[in-house]
Amino acid sequence: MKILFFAHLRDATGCAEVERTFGVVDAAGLWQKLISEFPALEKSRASVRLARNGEYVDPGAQFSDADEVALIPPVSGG
Amino acid sequence: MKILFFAHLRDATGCAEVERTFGVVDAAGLWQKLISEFPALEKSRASVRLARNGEYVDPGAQFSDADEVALIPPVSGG
Amino acid sequence: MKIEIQITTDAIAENAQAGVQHGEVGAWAEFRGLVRGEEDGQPIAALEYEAYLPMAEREMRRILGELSARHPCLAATIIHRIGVVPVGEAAIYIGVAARHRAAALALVAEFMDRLKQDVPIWKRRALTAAELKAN
Amino acid sequence: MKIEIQITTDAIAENAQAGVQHGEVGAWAEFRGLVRGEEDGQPIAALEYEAYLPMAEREMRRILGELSARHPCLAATIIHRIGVVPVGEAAIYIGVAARHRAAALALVAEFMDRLKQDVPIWKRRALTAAELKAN
Repeated sequence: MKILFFAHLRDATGCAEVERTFGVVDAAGLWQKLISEFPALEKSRASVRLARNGEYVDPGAQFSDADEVALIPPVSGG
Repeated sequence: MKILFFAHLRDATGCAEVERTFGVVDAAGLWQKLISEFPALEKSRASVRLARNGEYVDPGAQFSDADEVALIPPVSGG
Repeated sequence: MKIEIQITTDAIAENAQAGVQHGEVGAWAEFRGLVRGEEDGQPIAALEYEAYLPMAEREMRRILGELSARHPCLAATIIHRIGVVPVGEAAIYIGVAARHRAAALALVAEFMDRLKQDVPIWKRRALTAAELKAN
Repeated sequence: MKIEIQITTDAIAENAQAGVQHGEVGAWAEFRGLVRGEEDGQPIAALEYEAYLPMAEREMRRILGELSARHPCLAATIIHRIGVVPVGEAAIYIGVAARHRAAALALVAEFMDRLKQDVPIWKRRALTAAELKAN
């Protein structure tokens, strides 16, 4: 699974993108793995939306190792 | 009093502007005089607003011979 | 709010500037009303507009003053073309500069509504292609 | 609705055309969001924007599709600039052509609201004059 970080999450994790093998996980499982590796993500969790392959996901979504997953902090374009 | 006609009221009266001496009149008095001279104005009366010296008037307004009075049919700019 | 109003028989320039001040302006909203190729279901080549000039300008200024109290903006430019306006060209232009977008967009939309209710300007007649050529 | 979307590091042209079709278009609404000279009360010289590119474009297209069902328009052009955008220059441009003004103005206003909620683009940092010069 490719995992993308944007904006201040890049500062929190120290990287823009990581490749990980998590198997099939739901959002809670994904967060648990990410936070155990990057504890600084914990405080952003409530405000971050997850996208899978370029689309926001529904709450029940599953993520697999073939997916590109993005952590989307509150946007500020325009 | 200078009286201005616009849009289709110019067709109804055959002129863009007339000069008349009416003394001091209210809106009802003005309409009575205008309709007696230009009967074709009658059917536009309900949709026409009156302006005095370049501003729409309140219902109780009086008009005197020093005023420029305009008959404003429904506008269609833009 | 800085206000500039023109009522003119000239074509409206492609990109009239709304007195935008470097650094202060965060939002710049513009609207053009263009003459469409049909009127009441009939093909037309142009519309002819007529205005009660001093009152039209005064009304626009009054409306802008009223609206800017609710929607604070920095500058507004209005250009209304009168006389013959060919299809595809602009009869009205409004450009508004503001600190924030909500005020700029609201001022543009509400000004256009008020223009069409209160400003003494009229579509006087539609011209066919032959009438436009002869004009 | 014809849709054109660009996400680019280039400056946004002064007058991008919204695919306006002669005779059919009665309303042409445009909005530019410009970088202001201060951020959180501090003077700045530029903002740096970052985007999740394919998703940002896809989201904009999705939002436009959703909005145009309620506000029928003929064409929309969106340009979002990314990278360093100096004060006074546009970070976002939207131009919408429609038959009628209400649809064009509503599409512009609602698109901007949705952009600021859903499209993955971020103001990454503010640059001072010295930082902009060194950039």
